[in-house]
Amino acid sequence: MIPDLGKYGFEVVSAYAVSIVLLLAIIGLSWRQSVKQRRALETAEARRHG
Amino acid sequence: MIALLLRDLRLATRAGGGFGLGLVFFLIVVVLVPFGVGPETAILSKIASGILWVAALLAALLSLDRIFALDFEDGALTLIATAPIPLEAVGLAKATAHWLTTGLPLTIAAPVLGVLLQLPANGYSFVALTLLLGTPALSMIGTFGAALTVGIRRGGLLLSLLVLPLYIPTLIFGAEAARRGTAGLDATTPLLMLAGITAGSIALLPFATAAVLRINLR
Amino acid sequence: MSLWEYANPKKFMGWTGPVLPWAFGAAGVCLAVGLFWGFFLTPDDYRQGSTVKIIYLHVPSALMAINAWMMMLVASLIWLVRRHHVSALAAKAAAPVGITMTLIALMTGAIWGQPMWGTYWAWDPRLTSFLILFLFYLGYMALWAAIDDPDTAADLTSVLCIVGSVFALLSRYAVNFWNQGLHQGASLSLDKEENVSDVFFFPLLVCIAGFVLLFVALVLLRTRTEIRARRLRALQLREVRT
Amino acid sequence: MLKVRDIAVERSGVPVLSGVSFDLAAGHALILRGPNGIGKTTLLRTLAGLQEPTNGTCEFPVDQAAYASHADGIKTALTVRENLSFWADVYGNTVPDVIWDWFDLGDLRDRFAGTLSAGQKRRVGLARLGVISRKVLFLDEPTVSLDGFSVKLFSSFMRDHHLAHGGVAVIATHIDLGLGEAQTLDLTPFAAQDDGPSDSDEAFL
Repeated sequence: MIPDLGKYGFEVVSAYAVSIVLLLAIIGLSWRQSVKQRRALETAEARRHG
Repeated sequence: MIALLLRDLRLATRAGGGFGLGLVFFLIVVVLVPFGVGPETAILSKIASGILWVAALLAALLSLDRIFALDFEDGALTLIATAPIPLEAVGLAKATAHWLTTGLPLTIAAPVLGVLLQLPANGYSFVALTLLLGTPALSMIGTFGAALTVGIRRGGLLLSLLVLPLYIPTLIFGAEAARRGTAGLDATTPLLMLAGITAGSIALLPFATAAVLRINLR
Repeated sequence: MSLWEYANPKKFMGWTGPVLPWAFGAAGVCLAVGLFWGFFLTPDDYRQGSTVKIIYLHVPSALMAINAWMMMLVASLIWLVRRHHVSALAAKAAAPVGITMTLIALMTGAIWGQPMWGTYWAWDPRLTSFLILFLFYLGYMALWAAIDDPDTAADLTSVLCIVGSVFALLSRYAVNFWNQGLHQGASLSLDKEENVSDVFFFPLLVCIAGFVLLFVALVLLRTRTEIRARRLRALQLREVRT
Repeated sequence: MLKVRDIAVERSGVPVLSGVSFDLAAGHALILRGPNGIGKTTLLRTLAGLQEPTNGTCEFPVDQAAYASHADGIKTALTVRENLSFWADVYGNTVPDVIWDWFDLGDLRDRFAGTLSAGQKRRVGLARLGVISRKVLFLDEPTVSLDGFSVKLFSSFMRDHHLAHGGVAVIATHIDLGLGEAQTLDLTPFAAQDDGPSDSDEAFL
């Protein structure tokens, strides 16, 4: 099933690898920031109501 | 507006006014290049006009954050904003002052220093012409960038980062026109584009500068 | 209730909450299908061999890099004209996603060009204009970070985005003028029939859909984070004042 | 000459004052009182047109207005004469000779502003008001770092050469300026209610 990538197999794989790493980085970063911000807001709101 | 321009020129030529800043930096860069690239005439003469343009651009970039920062710190900018001069005219006056103290001297110094870079004979006129057409755009775009970052502490580096991409069209067309002129090719298209960008910047950027000054003086 | 009502922060948080997982899900599916289809099921190109498979990353990311800046431009205009906080925050949120897309386009372009050009970077005009776009993104994000007051920051970055767009366009043509260029012809063009052949075409469309959905999902997520940050700041300011 | 109706102002997004109203007939001055941070500077900057009020109106001949604060914008690399003639040119006037004795700057005329003391520099800043001869003045702490003698100079200038000629002035200061007949306005009652978030934060709460 794995297609024989011929002479430029390395190029194709490295391009995919780099792209996927960058995509995961931006998704991960955005997700982490979202969680951190949500938690900070919840504590602030809890303090305000509490 | 003229009063502001004359005041800025007088301030720049006074002690510590920063008049020679751009020129000295330009000299340093032009002198350093042969040490870095090597003295072979063939290489130097080929890249001479490009080096002169890049050095002129960096020299202009260097003296941008002085344009508004000094007036902002001692409150003069606020008083000028409440004076009967429109902020657009203030932007134009500041850009003209920067051009007269930095752009014009560079345009005159560039051919002189071209000798150090083995600039070919017909290159002198083209380097001077392209710089004459291009440096006003550098000053006007730079003034917009300076107004953008006037309220920011240590905004100098940020100013360079913001202005660098805005300078690229002027650099490409300016250096290309100079290179073609030096090589004797027909340089009218890049020259026209260069002049077009400069005209567009001078016509439109004062309004952006004024808007940004108003925001920063809020 | 006009469309602008939906841009009010509280309502925005409301309707984007449920939409978010669906957006990420759809993006994931499209990307998986598109990339799998493109990577495994398409034949090699007779000229470029297997490197043509990089098209499924390079073209969508390049498209998104440009469209992200245009979205930021529209959001900046909306902020300046209608003072809508969500559009300013959406522009701020889109910048990191845009810069990532630009990076992907740059890297995949360089890797794809390497076999033909012999080097990774041959100052090809289109790749160079993405390098310039990268600088614009960097400056835009740096300006946001350098200013404390959110409204002033939104105003200044909006003006920078508008002025920057004009110069980005100028750079695009200046770069073409400056170097004739070795870039492959347009893979996707509506007028010219010189389109990439069908077998490559459909997976490419799926990949593009995947990238667009991913962009939308990420911007929604990041905008929600920015709104929460602004809300936290407003609460803290109020606490300080009472 | 100066009518202010129900002005509300904010400082970097936070409401500071609201509902401020007052009238000033020609020839009168208004002293703004109130603790530091109440919004005196913000109100003066809004009246001078440097920022938009969040609501309310103020009517006065805009081309007759001028603003001055303790940051007097005097350039140290220029002489006193050059500084003042710059402001004269900007406002389309010439430096009246009488200005030198009004602010006792006669012998400092050609000294570089950098060599002046803080008090002398402030006097040059105030002399600017005389040079630009504007009818409506918004002054923010004009007498800061001024010695008693200079304060008297400034008060006599205000009384005899500004107010006497139908000028108007809104001054934020703690020092008694000796302008006996000036009205005073304590801004404390106009402080924005504490829980009122600014309209920009409002959207997020």
